[in-house]
Amino acid sequence: MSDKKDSNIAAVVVVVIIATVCAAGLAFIKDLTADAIQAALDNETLSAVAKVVPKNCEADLAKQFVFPEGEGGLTFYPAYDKATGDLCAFAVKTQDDKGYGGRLQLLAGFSHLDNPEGLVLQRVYVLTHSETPGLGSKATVGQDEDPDTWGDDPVKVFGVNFRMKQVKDMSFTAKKAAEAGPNDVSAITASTVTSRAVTNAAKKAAELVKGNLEALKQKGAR
Amino acid sequence: MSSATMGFPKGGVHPPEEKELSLGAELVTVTPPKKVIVPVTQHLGRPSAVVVNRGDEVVVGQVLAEATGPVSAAVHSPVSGKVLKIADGAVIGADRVPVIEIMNNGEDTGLDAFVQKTVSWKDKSSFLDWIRDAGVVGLGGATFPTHIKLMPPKDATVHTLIINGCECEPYLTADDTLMQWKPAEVLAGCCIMAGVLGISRILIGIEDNKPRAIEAMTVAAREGTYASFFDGDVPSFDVQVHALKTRYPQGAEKQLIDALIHRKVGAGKLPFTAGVVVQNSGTAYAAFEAVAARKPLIDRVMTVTGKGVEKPGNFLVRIGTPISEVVNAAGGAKENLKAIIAGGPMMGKSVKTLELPVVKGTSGVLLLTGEEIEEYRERECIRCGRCVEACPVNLVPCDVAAFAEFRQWDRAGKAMECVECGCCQYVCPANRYLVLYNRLAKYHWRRLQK
Amino acid sequence: MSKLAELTKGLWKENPVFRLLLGMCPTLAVTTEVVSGIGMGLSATFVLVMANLVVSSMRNVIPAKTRLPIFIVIIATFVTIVDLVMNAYAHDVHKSLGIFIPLIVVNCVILGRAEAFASKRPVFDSILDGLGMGLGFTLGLVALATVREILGNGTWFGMPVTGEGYTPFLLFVLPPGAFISLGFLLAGMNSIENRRKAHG
Amino acid sequence: MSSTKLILQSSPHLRDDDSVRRIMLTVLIALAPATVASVLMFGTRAVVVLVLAVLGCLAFEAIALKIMKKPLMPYLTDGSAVVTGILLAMNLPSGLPWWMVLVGALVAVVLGKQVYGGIGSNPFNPALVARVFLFISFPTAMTTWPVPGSDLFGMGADVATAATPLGVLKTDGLAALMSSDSNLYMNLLTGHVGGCLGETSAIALILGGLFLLLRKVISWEIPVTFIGTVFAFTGVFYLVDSSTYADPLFQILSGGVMLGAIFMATDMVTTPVTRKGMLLFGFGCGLITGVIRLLGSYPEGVSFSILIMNGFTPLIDRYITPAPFEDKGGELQAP
Repeated sequence: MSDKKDSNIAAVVVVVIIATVCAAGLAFIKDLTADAIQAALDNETLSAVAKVVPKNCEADLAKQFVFPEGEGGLTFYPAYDKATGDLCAFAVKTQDDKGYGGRLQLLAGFSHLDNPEGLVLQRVYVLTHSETPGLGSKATVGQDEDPDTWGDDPVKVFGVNFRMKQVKDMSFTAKKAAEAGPNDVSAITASTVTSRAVTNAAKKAAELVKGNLEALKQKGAR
Repeated sequence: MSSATMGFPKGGVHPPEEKELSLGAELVTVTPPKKVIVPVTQHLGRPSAVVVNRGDEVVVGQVLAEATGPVSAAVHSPVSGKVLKIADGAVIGADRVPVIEIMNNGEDTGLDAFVQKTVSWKDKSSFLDWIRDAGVVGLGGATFPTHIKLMPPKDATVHTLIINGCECEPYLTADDTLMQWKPAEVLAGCCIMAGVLGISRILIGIEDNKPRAIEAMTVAAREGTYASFFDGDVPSFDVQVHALKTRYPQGAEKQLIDALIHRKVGAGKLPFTAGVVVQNSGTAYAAFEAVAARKPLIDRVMTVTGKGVEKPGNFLVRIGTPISEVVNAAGGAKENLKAIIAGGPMMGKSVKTLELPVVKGTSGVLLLTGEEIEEYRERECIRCGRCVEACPVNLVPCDVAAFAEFRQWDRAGKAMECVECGCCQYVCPANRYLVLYNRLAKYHWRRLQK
Repeated sequence: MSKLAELTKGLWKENPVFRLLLGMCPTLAVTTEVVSGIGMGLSATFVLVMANLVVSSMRNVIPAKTRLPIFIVIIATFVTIVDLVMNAYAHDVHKSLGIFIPLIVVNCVILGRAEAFASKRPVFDSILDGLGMGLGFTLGLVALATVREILGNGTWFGMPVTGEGYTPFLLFVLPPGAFISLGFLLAGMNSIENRRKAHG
Repeated sequence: MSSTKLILQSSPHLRDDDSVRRIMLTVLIALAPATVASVLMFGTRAVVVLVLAVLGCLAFEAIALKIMKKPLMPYLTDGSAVVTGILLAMNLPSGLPWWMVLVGALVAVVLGKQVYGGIGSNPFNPALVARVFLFISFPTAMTTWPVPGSDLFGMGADVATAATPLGVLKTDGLAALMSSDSNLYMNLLTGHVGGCLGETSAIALILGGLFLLLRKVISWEIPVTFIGTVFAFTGVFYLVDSSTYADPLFQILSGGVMLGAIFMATDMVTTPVTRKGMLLFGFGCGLITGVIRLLGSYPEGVSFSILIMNGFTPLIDRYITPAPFEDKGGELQAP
């Protein structure tokens, strides 16, 4: 009886010791890698932001903010001119929940912040999506490549629709490629729903920026 | 006779009837052959015991082998002559069973003892013994001893005797012929059996493709001609002749009960549970002869037909006559003979020679040509469900076959309900050996239950 | 069994993917491209070797009653290490493997080897076993990923290998494609194995 | 007696004259009107798809049989591969590239049928397995529908394309659908709408279905419950909100309901063998189709619904068996 008890106690002791040693080791490793992980995450965001703002701009993650504040606000990443250090663009993390596979998240970059009329949509970059591979997922085609290699066919590269567009001109309606006017978005073949989701997400960001430009500029100022 | 045609509700098939081949010809009596081969056991139940010795002189009707218990039947000598030998011989469906060979002296000594007399109803209590002593068994093919079926268990209330005149197997016309030629005798046999059972209601089911038999039986029933065979205080019988839809297996016992009185007798249950006794029309005739002439079962009517025989017809044949003799009486076999089937084409057995004796259960022999039969090669089941539609006892034959094919015997218990009527296999577009699989499944299931 | 056989048995004879059918969850999930397959395979190999090493060296102290929780703690520790290190220094691979790195903890190859092998055998044998099994696992993943990446994406290691006119079979990068490819690879393995047996 | 060998076999000795081959031929005849309709609507492209699918199925069947060391006869000549080929073609858009049709044939015969052991053993409808395989692999090509009647004798890829009525309904809503075609119902009946080869003329399909019913190759249970359930399910939605949901008549005439209910969901091998089971099967197909169409993200769900119910067939067959042959309880009364 006492033997059994002893062995039980011994078992518990061994488990506790091993767990403690493991926990200590992990704590050490976590400490060791924490900075590197943060750097990697920042780097990821930075490189995504860099894609949607003009080449001469650079984001400062320390200045990111949510606007409007509270639930439902969008995250803004202000970017600054590399040479002068002035605020030159916003990258906005926006989303639409009516994609084919639900939520679709993207970064939209806006430049020419002088006045709402001159506002330019630099381009969009899809961050996360669950669209049908081969259909809706075509919204991401070419987005990791240099936009200069895209050509100008919105049917081949969906991103062309949102590249360097005057926000005031854009109608933000997705139509079939054959029916789309110059200011419309030419939908991906057989993926109207996805095209609409991307368009709506971009539209949401564009309207927010356009309507609140001064307030945003103030928040983003260094 | 009811005007609406009745039938069993579900399943069944309607193969080409081919009955006209053998119908219409006269009932020919086949001369007893020089040598008869009488299998010792010709019924379903305990084997009979031989009571003669080699070299014995026997007369017609003499007991050759006697019953060895209640579920057993005696066998009588069909000819007079000398017992040549008692040895193993081939019969339909078996290669080596005990048979008695008798050299016929051609005199038919003892036959004249069996003279038909008027039956006194006062002897009613002896009817059952006479039927048993005559070795009467079910002549439809099942060969179950008739007297057992006339002895319901104590707790059963029997109210109806059903007479099976369906003869649902294609080709066969033996019962049809008998009912056409001897309707009064058949009816008298029915009355005798009803008397034994102590009931008055007799339902006779005949498929509607036998209008002449229906007509003859209906007239005989209406005019009461059978009464002339009796004297004494004969009770009145309620005899009804029903035309049934021509659909195989209308003559299967449980389908017949279902068609006539709408009772389904479940698997493993006897007709007694539905209050009925079912007897074949040929059996009724044999019972009549057993009681009226005290004649044992030494001959029977059988059909020899098919396109492989010259003159198809029906024949009154002594038990033990080699089939070849009967075929000779029918003009002999044709050159292009492709198969010999003992019994009907749906449940009969194919045999490889004509040199086999006619037994009590031999309702017919088919000599078929390539026009009528071919060898089928089995294919994969395509799950068309036709077997399910055709099965009269609500089985899923393709499933049983699959269990058998993959040796999952423990799942194949339902096969026990199978009556091996062959409907499933008949309709199967993949030519599956469904009946064979069912038999296998039954065998293994029984083995597992032990 | 020789030391060499201890190492090589995991590659073919007892290949965890194709012969033992262990660790199916990551096998099917991460093999959409060869790079992820290798990432997952090597991570699992590292965890396998380390877990086998630790379990084997402590096999005389670990009480039988609590061995499974202890194995899990040890394995989880190494998995977390892999997860952190990978997140820090191989962020892209980490991103593409996603949830499947933490799920190495419940990969039955690892627990299976700890239980069936390392807890009964000497340290060095256990390391060889872990290494062999891990490499076999990697090999299996690479084989499956090769089929899926080429057919489903037209690339191998991210490099285009099919011509311009090729329309990739998207199905193969989707879950059903994983099952179908695995099925055919298994059939192929069994066929080769049967032929080998038949020839002696 | 003749000297030729006599046949020795177990009973029964008669067979009716139906055979697997005859059943397949009947199905082919029943498919003829729809096949002709598809050629009339889509011209040479339809012919190419049909021919490639059939030849592909035959060729891959032969290769698979060789690999599995089975005899070519009677498997190749029983017509099952031809039926699979035609049904596959019926499930493809007419503009599909030739090699995708062949891939479909390969998948149908090898992945859909032969890996399970060949005819009779496949749990899923081979043609539908191939259709879904292609649909998931090549979503763009499989959802590019040439406009019926246009460019009948062309072969190029530049034919005009249009969405199917169901596609329009899903992406653009009911109003857009109704305004897109003033003669919608007539066109659905005659087949003058975009879609797969066999998703066009409802009349041609129903004709074939009646023929199959007449020849007792199929029974009414599956088609009627399938179509009826789709009608009832979509009808309820229509009654609740007729401005969003299309009417049930449109639902049963459009897309693959007719083709699926008459030719795909009645495939003997992959559906229950009992009548009751068939009722359940048809109901399940109709329900899943309705749910996918109205509540799911795909415009059409017939193929998926049939495949899903194929998966349930063994279960249905296991639990729905014919009632045992016995009186249903109660004391037996003398009649």
